[in-house]
Amino acid sequence: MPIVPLISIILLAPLAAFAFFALLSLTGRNYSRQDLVSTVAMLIAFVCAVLLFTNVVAEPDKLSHDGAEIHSLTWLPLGSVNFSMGFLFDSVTAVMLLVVTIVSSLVHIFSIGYMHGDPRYPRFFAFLSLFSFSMLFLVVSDNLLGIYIGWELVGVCSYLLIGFWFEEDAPANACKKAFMTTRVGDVGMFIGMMMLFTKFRTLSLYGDEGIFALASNLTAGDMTWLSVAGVLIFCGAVGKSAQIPLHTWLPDAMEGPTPVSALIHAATMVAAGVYLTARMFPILTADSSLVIAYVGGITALVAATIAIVRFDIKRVLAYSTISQLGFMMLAIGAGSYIAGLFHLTTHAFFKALLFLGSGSVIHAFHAAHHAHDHDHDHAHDADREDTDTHAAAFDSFGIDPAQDMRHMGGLRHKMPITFVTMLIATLSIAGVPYIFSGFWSKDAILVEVLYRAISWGSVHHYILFGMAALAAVITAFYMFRLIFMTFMGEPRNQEMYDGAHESPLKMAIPLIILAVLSFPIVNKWSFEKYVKQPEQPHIHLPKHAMYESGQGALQAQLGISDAQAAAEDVHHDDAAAHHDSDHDKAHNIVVPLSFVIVIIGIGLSALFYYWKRFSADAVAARLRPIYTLLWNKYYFDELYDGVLVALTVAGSKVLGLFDLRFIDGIVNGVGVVVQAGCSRIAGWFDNTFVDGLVNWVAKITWAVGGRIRRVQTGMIQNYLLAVVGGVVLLILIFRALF
Amino acid sequence: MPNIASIPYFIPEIVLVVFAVVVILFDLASKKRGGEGAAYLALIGLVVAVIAAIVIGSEDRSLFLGMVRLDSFALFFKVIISVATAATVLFSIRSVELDPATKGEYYALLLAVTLGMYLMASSTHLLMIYLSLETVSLTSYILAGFLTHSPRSSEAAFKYITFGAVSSGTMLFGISLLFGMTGTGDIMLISSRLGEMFSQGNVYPLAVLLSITFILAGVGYKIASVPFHMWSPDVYEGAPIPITAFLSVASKAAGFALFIRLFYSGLQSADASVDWSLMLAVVSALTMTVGNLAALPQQNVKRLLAYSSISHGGFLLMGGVLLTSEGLQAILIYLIIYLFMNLGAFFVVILIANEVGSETIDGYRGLVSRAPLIAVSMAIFLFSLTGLPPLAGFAGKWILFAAVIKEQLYWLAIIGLLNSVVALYYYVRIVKAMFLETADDTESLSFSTGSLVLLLVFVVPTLLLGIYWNPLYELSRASLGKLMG
Amino acid sequence: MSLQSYLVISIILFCLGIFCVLTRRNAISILMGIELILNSCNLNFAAFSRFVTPPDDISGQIIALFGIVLAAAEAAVFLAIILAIYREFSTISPDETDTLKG
Amino acid sequence: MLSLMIFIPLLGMLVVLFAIRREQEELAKRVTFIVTLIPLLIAVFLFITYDRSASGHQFEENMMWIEAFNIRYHVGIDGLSVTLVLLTALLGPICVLASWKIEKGIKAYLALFLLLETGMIGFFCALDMFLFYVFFELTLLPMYFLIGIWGGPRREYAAIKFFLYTLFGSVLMLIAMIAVYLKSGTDDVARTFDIPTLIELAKTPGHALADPTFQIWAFLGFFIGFAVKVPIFPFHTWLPDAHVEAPTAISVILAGILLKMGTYGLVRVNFAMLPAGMDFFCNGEGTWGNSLAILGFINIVYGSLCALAQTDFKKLVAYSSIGHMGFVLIGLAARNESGLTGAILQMFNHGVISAMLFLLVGVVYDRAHHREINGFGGLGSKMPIYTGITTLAFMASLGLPGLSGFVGEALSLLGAYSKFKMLTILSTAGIVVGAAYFLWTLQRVFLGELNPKYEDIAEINGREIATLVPLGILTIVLGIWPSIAIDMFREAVSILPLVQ
Repeated sequence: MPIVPLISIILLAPLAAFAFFALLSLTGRNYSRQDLVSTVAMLIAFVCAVLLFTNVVAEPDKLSHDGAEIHSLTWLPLGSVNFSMGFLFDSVTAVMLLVVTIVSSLVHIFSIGYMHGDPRYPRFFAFLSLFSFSMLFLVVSDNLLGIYIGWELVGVCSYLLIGFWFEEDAPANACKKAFMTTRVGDVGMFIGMMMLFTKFRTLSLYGDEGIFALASNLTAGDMTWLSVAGVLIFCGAVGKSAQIPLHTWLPDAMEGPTPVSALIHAATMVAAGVYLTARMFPILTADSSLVIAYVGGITALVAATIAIVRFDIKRVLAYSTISQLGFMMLAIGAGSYIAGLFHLTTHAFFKALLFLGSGSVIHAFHAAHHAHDHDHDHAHDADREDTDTHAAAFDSFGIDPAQDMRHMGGLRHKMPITFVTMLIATLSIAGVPYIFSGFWSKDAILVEVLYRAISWGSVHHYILFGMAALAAVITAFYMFRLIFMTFMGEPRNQEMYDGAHESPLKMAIPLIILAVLSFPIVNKWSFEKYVKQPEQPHIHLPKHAMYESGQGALQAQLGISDAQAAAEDVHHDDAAAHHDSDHDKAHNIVVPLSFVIVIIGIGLSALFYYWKRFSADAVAARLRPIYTLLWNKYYFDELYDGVLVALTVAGSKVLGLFDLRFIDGIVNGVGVVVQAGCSRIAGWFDNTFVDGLVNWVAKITWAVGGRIRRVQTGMIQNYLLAVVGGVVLLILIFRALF
Repeated sequence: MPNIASIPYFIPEIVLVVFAVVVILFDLASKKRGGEGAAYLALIGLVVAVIAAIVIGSEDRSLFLGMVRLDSFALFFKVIISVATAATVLFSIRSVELDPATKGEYYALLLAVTLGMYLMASSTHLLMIYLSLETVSLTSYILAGFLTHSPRSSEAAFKYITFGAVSSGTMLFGISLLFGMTGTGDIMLISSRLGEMFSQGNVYPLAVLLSITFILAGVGYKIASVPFHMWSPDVYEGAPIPITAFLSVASKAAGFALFIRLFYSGLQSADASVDWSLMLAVVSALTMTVGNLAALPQQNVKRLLAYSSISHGGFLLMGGVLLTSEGLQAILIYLIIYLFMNLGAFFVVILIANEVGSETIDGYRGLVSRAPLIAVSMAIFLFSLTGLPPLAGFAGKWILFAAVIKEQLYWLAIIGLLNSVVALYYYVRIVKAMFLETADDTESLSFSTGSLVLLLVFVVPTLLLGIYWNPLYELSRASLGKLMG
Repeated sequence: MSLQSYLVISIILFCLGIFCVLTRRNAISILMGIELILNSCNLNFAAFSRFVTPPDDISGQIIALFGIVLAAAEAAVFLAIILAIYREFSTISPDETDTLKG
Repeated sequence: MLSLMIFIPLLGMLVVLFAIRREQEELAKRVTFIVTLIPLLIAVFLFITYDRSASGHQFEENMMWIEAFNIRYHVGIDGLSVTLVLLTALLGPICVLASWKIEKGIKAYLALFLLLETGMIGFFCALDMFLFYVFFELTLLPMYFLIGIWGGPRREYAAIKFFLYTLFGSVLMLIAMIAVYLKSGTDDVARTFDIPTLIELAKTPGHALADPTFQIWAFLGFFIGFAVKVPIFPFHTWLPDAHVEAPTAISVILAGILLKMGTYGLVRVNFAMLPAGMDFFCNGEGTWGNSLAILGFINIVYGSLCALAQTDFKKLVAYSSIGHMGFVLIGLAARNESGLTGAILQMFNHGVISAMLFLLVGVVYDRAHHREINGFGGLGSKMPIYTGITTLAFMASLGLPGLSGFVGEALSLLGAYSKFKMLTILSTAGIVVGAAYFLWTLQRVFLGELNPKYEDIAEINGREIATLVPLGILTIVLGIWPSIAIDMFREAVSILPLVQ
């Protein structure tokens, strides 16, 4: 299959859909069926993506990272330095394209139902298209500059979509917060790019002149700055993937319409950070990897803990997303490219599913909630909720009932499809062994981390492994908490329960499809064969072992015999053998462990929320300090709003004054001196020099002018005195001189 | 050249004298007094004189046993002065403040002043210099005080004569010392003798210094340079506006002619011992600064222009301290340009004084709506005085500063240019009043076509000379002739 | 008598004139001061033409003569103007003719 | 060709002044509009026919003007100027459209505007230092009146402030310029004002012009002259006043063109003609080595922070201009390909974007008659198109990739980083703050509950859209394919004294 035209179509289709909208609206009109335009465009893109994937199927080995096809042309020819723009096509790209187009198409379809009746219905789809374009552009770019461009564009789309219902203050604030927070990370990324550019005079990644090729020749002396550069680039990912400490925007982003949350804030954009980090894999050094791993690990754990105490169904999912992204980062940091991307894809599907599911619940529930009044943009109201992050109260105050799990319960009877599909997704994210894709990817990560720990004997990795495992338990716990509170048990709010109904078909279908995708078939099939782990020349492990690990890990789980793996590179028998032994160790520990994890997690939440053996409130009461901490999300928002933002704004205010007074106020300084100089003309200086050097100069000169005027007394004899004085003075001076 | 033989080359001056007499007689003869006849006679006289001067030509001749010199330099100034005088006459016709009854004498006196200025431009002997200076002064005193029943005018005349008498007396004392040292009155001889004396070393620097400083007092009073400027604001304000215009241009020009003759062909060699060029540099810096600063708070436009002309005197003086022909050329060019823009500005002042009856800036408020053409031309004159391209003033400023910087007197150049920024500030005050503020009464003013035509006579050169001023340069070079060695 | 003595006298005259001009509170006295100044100059010229220039060159004395004439003319004009002043201000004290200033 | 473009507006001015009667206002506007279209057409023609592969000047016209000082009427364009000429010519008609609503003295207004355009185009075309200066000053007078007569409440103050500041700068520039002229030759060897010649002379070793000490002083003279125009901290305080008081179209010209005159001068004179001076101020060594970059940094951060503090919509945009000029400055200081390209690109882009911003402010001001940011709110629901365009302009201005603003900034920073690491990193703070104040403004004006005062505020009308669309298109096109612009001046940049 021809690559360039297909990719071009993939990009242009959604772009065209958006352009159509934009141009039309210049004339002040909208096309009411924008939804069809966008959806069709997306489906076209999807088809192309599938076609492209056949290339990978055709020649799996060729299209691995080092055989990547690159079609680029010069974008900024400056003369000696040139910036190029182009397509990079390898197996990873192919997979990403597939994931993005699938999720995006499904979300489009879902939205047709969900957003129905919204006054800005066409605009919504136009923005979705723009987003899809940006995301796809990001995925296919072959160089950092291109990635950065796509990167910022998805940011804007997220801004526009979060703030889609901008009449509300909450979305208006949320979208600004999202943009600013990610922007902070992006600046870090940009600085990283500057460092790389200054060193390599290019921003292309692959090819002989690419960054990777050049970076591989770097010596130990360069490791420090390379690590710094790596971490800086990673900053961008931290922002976009909502890693700690820049994670606070994601929960607020839930102010956007739920399909947006599903597409942007679960499946694609937030995953872009992971994608970027993965792309940067070859230039990661031991240090930068460790940083990434820790950020990932901590995020995974912290976010999970916060999720436990949320009652807003979307918030729970948001924190779970953050946590899962942490897992992915952890994997890449731990040196397993494959595990990371693998989890990315699996997560994309089941998390999208979870969001859409929650969307359908909210939809239903909301309809119930407002059974009486048929106001049009009901979906809009459906997503209302407080972002008052300071609400330390533990009651449901401020949370939209339609999203408050404490109003739900027993919905399985009313919404079977939603229930089943969401259950599947939950099982998947919880990592129920073998049957669900989530298990494979999460397991792969755990194995990798543990494997590093063993083979390097590295304490760090043992710690990280601990975090990950714990996070996994908690994940299982809060996810089932969600299921139990929502679908199981008895309805808590009878009136709303009665109003609830299963979502219409065009919303249900996407759920079903995604549910199917949450089984490991697709993911395993796509990953086991095609994605290959690039080298990390700067992490000094036995080279081949390094190379093997990712492969081996996966093969191990996919039940491919290690012999096969070894056969792939016979010339490293011993090393391979050695690494395999470590690897088996890891594997043999993790697989049973994950059984334990799942059991503990689900069991506990069942005890709490299904059989009601324990009362959550009682525990909460006993552990109140911790509970408070979790409820307030570790006070990150307070920190940022209270300190950083406040400081900046205050600072700017000060500077504003400074500009008004001081630049004018070089002025006061000089002014005072002059005043002292000619105190008798103080009258001229009485009025303070409010504004500007000019005023000041004017005042001084005027003052002097005034003096000179007064010398002009009008009495002729004074004039004559001046003459005589002048003459005498001149004579004296020049007498002295000569 | 002996006396009799000189007479043919002295025709212009003679013409002036004759016409002065004729004007008086005509005035006595004519039945209805205060007709414009006298004025037109005076004009004719001026025209004839200038034509005569031009016809006689400008190859160097020394007349009346070295009393006066006939050269391109003198011719240049004669023309300038005549133009200024002619303009003054035309202004006077349109001025309402002058008493018609006495206009006869008035024009006669104008011609007399012109005669004196002709001589100032051409005299090469200490005696002649002093005589011409006094001729001009005495007549100017009278003209300044010409407004009968106007206290301001009389006061102006009083201050003018007191100041003038003292400083010219001082100058005469300096001249006497110079005469004593060199034993001659012929400035050419003086310079050569001074040269010898310096080379032989038998000279009293103090004496030279004294005489030069005293002479400077006289010259400085004519060109109104600090500290000898103090008479001019009062006199300019008190005198009839046409006379003010006349003094600010013609009298300054004549003063510079005298200055250049005396200091360049007479005392250049003295610069070695008494660094008078430095002295003058300081004086010029002071002059423009004081002039500009004092102009800032002025409300009376006449007075404001008086101060502005003081500062322009300082500008001109910059060219005189360089001891280079570029410097002198700059002076000549600047004088031509200054002639147009300054006279133009004063003419507007006259018109406004006539129509609005106000000399203060408030009288100019909202002028653009009442008399657009006048307002625009005034703006042109003022911006040209500031020295903004593409107006003539910029050309003058440009040449001047080019000359100064060429001599690497950067400090002087910087002071001068910063002054031009200050100058902008007070010129713009008038512009602001005319364009940015609104008039109290808005009925539009009407002016005679004659006035408007006359206005254009000043506007057009102010515009054109800014765009193409090469001829000025050539002219000035030619006029300088052999003056610089 | 030597040139010096003349010069000394003329300097004294000159200074007296200046002093008079600066201090007197009466226009007439100022005029007198001016006359003193001019006369000191004339004295100079006369003296110089006697001591410095060759005997046959009398330009100095001629200048002095012109000086005297001019002094007379100046005096005439001055007095005329003083009359005008007196008419307008009914005083000839220079301190009180100060309407023009600033 | 160039002369035609330069003097057609002047001709138009005379026509408007003398051929049209006072009451025929519509006619005057139409005539002016058509007159301004002519330079645009010529500029487009030049842009197309310009030979991108040649480095020298093209379409030159060179004739003796004033022999005495060897002043020549020498005009010509190289890649650097052609883009700015195009920008000027483009903003011409747009501003006329934007001024359609002006009532008082429209005739004089248009006449002055045309005079202004002559000055601006002439300035960018002039290749003779003297001519250069004359055009530079020629823009002052009309600007003074345009601000002073048609401006806001404090117009008189703003106008005179602008006037004095600029004149102050330009007199120092005048001294430097005369000095350069005098050094360019001796009484025997003809002196010259011809900029290309001077550039050559300044390179030839041993020539008086090449003397570093002299160049440093001359550099200072010119620099202050241009710094006031740019404006560079601390010479910037005239800008907020002038912008705020000036009528919309004039703010557009101020931000779009006049600021560029400063930076253009810096490139054309300080950079090209005084390499030694340039080197002294940005070689990164010694006491002064960083000064230019530091100034750039201050402009960026200081300008952005001040903008953040503003509550007057127009003032905010004005301060943002100061910030964006900082990128130009820091890019210049880098003196390498990417830095310089970025700087020049930024000049052009900022011209377009800031023009858009001021037009947009004008739109809302015409309706609400105030510019207090906090006084709006929720306009997004009432004026979707306006909101859309504003968002576009804001995004472009805060350097969103894919829009023109980004490329210039990115290149400047990339270039600067290779020489001034720390300063550049600090400058990136400007990017964040930039995003902050624009988004904040966006929120305060367009998002949130609709302010009931503006229940029936009118959507942006066709004329206003017509003024904005061309600029918007430029913003997008140049963002996607900047080479269109870069191709123009790559050669011109390559012959500048770069330091890799």
